[in-house]
Amino acid sequence: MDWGRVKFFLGEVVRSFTRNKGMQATAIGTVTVTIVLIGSFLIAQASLANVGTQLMRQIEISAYLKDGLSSTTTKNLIAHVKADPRVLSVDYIPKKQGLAELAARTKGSLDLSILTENPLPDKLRIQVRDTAMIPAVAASVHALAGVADVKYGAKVVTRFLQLTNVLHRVALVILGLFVLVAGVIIANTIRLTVFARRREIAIMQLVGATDGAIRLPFIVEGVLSGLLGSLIAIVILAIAHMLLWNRLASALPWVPLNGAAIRPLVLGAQLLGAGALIGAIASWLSVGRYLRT
Amino acid sequence: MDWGRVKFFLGEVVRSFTRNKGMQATAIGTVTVTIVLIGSFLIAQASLANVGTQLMRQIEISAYLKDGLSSTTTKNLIAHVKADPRVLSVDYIPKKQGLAELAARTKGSLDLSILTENPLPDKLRIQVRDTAMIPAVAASVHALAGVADVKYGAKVVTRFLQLTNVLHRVALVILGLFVLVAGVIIANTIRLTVFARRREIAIMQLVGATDGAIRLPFIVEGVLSGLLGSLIAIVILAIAHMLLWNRLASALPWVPLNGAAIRPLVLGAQLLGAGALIGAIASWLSVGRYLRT
Amino acid sequence: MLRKNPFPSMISLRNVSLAYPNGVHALDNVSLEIGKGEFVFLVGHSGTGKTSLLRLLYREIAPHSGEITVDGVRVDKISASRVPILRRRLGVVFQDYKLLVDKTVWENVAFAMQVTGAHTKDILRQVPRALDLVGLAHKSRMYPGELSGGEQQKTAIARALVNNPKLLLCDEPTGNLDPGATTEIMELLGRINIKGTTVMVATHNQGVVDRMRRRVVRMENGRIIADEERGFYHRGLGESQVLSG
Amino acid sequence: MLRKNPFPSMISLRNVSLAYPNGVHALDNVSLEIGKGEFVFLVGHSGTGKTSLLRLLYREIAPHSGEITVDGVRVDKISASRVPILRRRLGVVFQDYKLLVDKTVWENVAFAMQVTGAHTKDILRQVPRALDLVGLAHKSRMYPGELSGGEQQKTAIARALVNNPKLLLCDEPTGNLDPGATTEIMELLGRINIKGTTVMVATHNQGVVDRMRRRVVRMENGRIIADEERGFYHRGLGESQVLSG
Ligand SMILES: Nc1ncnc2c1ncn2[C@@H]1O[C@H](COP(=O)(O)OP(=O)(O)OP(=O)(O)O)[C@@H](O)[C@H]1O
Ligand SMILES: Nc1ncnc2c1ncn2[C@@H]1O[C@H](COP(=O)(O)OP(=O)(O)OP(=O)(O)O)[C@@H](O)[C@H]1O
Ligand SMILES: [Mg+2]
Ligand SMILES: [Mg+2]
Repeated sequence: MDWGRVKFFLGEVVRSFTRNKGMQATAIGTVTVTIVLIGSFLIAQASLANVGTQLMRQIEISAYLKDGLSSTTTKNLIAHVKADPRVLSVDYIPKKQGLAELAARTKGSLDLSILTENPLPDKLRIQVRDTAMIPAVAASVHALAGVADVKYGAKVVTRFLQLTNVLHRVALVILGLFVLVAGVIIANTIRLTVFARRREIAIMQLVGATDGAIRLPFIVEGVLSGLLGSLIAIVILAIAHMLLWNRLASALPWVPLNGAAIRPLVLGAQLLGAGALIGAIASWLSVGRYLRT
Repeated sequence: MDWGRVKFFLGEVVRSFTRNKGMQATAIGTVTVTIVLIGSFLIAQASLANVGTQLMRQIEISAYLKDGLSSTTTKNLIAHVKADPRVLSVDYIPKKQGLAELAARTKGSLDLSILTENPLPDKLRIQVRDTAMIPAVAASVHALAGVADVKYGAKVVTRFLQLTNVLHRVALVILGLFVLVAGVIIANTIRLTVFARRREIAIMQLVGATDGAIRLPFIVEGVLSGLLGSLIAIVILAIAHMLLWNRLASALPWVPLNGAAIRPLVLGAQLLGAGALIGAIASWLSVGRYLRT
Repeated sequence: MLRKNPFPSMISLRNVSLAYPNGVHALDNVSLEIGKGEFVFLVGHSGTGKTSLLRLLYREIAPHSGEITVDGVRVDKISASRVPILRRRLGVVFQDYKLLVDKTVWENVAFAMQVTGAHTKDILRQVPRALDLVGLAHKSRMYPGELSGGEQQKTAIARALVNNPKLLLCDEPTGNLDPGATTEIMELLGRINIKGTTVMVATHNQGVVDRMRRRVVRMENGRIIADEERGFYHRGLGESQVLSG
Repeated sequence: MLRKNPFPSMISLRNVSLAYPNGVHALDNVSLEIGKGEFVFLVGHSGTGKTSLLRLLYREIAPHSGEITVDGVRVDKISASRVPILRRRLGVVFQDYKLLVDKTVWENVAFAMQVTGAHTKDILRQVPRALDLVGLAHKSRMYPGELSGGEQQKTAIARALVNNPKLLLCDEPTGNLDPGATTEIMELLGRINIKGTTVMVATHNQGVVDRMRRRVVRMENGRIIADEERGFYHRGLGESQVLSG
């Protein structure tokens, strides 16, 4: 191991970092911006992933039972519904309890005291594991003997399913766009950096440097820019997270933001890796263009 | 007017456009990407602006009247509520009609045939112009003599207001971020373009060119890049709009996307202007750096 | 002791010193008078300050101390906005040519006229003439990267001549020319000088200096150590040696 | 008729023609034999093809037709990956120096050794020696932009020498040097040649050629028109003129 050679090599890298500060700042800034965008996106996705599902937990299926079922039949029915793997919970609400609930809910708008008889049927309140399964579960429950009718917020469920479907696709498109934009911009930046040094590259070749030897400092430089850029981005994201998360959580108290879904170390490592990779690939490709003379 | 001089000047611009194709492509591509982002954002904002409000039109205030009001009192009450400028419409729903509606709505789950007496009070159904006013209108209606109780989807309204509030801010932050990113990236790109030609600039100065004369072709070039970039962006946006709009509209039939809010000519002109301005400013600043020797 | 000069002054340096940012003292208390219409050779070892002196005259750099007047303009005090005006009145052949790589030979030469706001018909007349004078008319459509070293040098000379400047500064203008071309260029400079242009040539070409027998200003270590009428490249052979400054 | 050569071949061109992309025919059916250990001047007018010929030898460009062998390597057929290996065995002084602007003088010279994978202790010994030989040891920490034209040229020469190449190609190596420095550099080349290095110098410096009396290859319009032992700069004065090719 010839330490002089290592020193020379490191010197190369340090030199171009320090002699071309403006260009380095440009490349690093671009990586920073890119990683901030991608990072925000990933954080938003992770913390919002369950919001829809959790908001929709409230939606449940009401199965109205036929009048006068024996308690055994009712029990069997409940057990049968519970056995369905898609079902999360089943509550049996006898007509008496239903009336009490209704009275509480409609207090002021509906005078239930005038009732001489209970107008409600017995009912099963069914919660499903996944909102998407509501229609199917409702249909199979409806088919059971002893069930008179099944109701659920059909409109709300359909809309929710449509919305999550569309949002999912939009999110994918946006992420794809970001990665594309990031790729294009960083490649361009580094290409210009190399372009500005094409004369140097040509001279190195004329003096007998191999393509690999010319490439290596550029790539190390690209990786360093990438790492530095993503490091800055991570700091920015952390600060923004600190400042905004609580304000967001208190502005939207009913949105079950999932803070725990964000694993800072994993995310940080991913973003650093992404930055380094972007830098390396961009350098590799950019230098390549000017090596063929 | 010395046409030779004009020709010379245009020659300058055309030359750097054609001799530095790679760099031009870079600058143009960056503008394109930026304008596509900004354009998508503006389109989304314009077409989604009223979605919330329209969805929330469905929310209405129910004012339950005291029992046994004279028809004159009721009329006066209705007229009084209608006179409120915040109120869009008022429907009087006598208890009989209310029961019929309830029976229709709860068919299967509630056996209303057993009723011997109508349990419902008379009711006013009030629509408000702006969702944000629901709580205030509800309060003032409640204060009126003859009104027993007032109800509205308080939870839904609060959440909606919180959500639009937050979304509005998030949208502003994102737009700000986009513009910032665009500015940084384009300035960087053009700075590198100029950096790669700093030797040329120095030579021009040594031969007696004024700063203005050196700047002009760069700025015209920047404007051209900006225009070309936004033109490409506009084409991309138009194609994307054509391909996606109907699919989106049919995927979310209940979302009242406001296609008419997008005025293609105005938006196009705005985006072209933005591109040209970005190009001009970025060139101006970038060249300036290398004029001070 | 200032050299007596029969001509009105074109260039005047008084006690000029120059230090570069890296600490090198390039010029040390230099005084020099050059009259309108003179022809002066500037000689001296490599790194002695010839180029630095010329760079002061077209204000690429400013002196550390001292006064510099070029054609009546106090170049050391000139404002940044007036520098281009000064430079347009001068013709300069740079030691490293300084050609614009993305302009053709023709365009490089024309550029020096265009920046002065010259009329197109003048440009169309003058540029071919200048290229003809240096013998490069047949390469006018080529780019500097497609020229030989000597052809690039000739382009640089043509550019310096094209505006018919009152003062022509040439920094080693024949370093890449063959003896024949060198003689031609020097004769050309002589003819231009006879028509009234002040010419200053920094050169290492002993043959040229010894043959032409013009005024020779000799530098060493940033100082002028000799100033001879009808001098030779080597010291002390010329007439009427007068140390200036 | 091929020139009889007492040395084994170092450079051999056979019927080499070269046309640049812009259509200029730079070399026209050139044949030339240069033996190991020879010292050869290459002379001829500006734009005659001297630089083009040298560029073929270190494979900056490839010939249109013909065969080129340098030190046993068929340069015209060499694969791209072997080009660096060829260039490391050569020392080249480029007409326009080709210095790396963001490396100091020391680093520019060291770079030529580093690319060969030289050991640090060799670099630390050789670089100062090479800078000393050209008289630039005191400027080793400066950047090319801070050097005079002549100092840049000396840096380029030091870089070409530092690897003790078997073949040294010098393209107008003294165009910006004063006569004293020129003589020193030429004597240096002579000493290097005596130690066994083949030296080829393209130059316009008549004084040097006429004083040294070495083999002179004269070109005109892309052809070799004369090849003389112990020749002069101007034609027909040398001994044993033999047209090659
Ligand atoms: N830009 C610069 N920055 C720092 N030092 C410089 C710069 N330019 C020149 N020098 C130094 O100033 C001194 C004078 O340089 P100058 O170029 O004037 O010499 P010169 O007489 O023109 O030499 P040559 O004959 O080699 O062209 C030299 O020692 C050189 O190293
Ligand atoms: N890269 C190039 N592209 C096109 N033409 C070129 C190129 N380089 C040189 N030429 C042309 O080829 C011819 C020979 O050029 P070359 O540089 O070999 O001349 P030279 O003998 O070295 O001249 P000088 O003494 O001026 O350096 C010239 O006419 C020149 O214009
Ligand atoms: Mg000089
Ligand atoms: Mg040449």
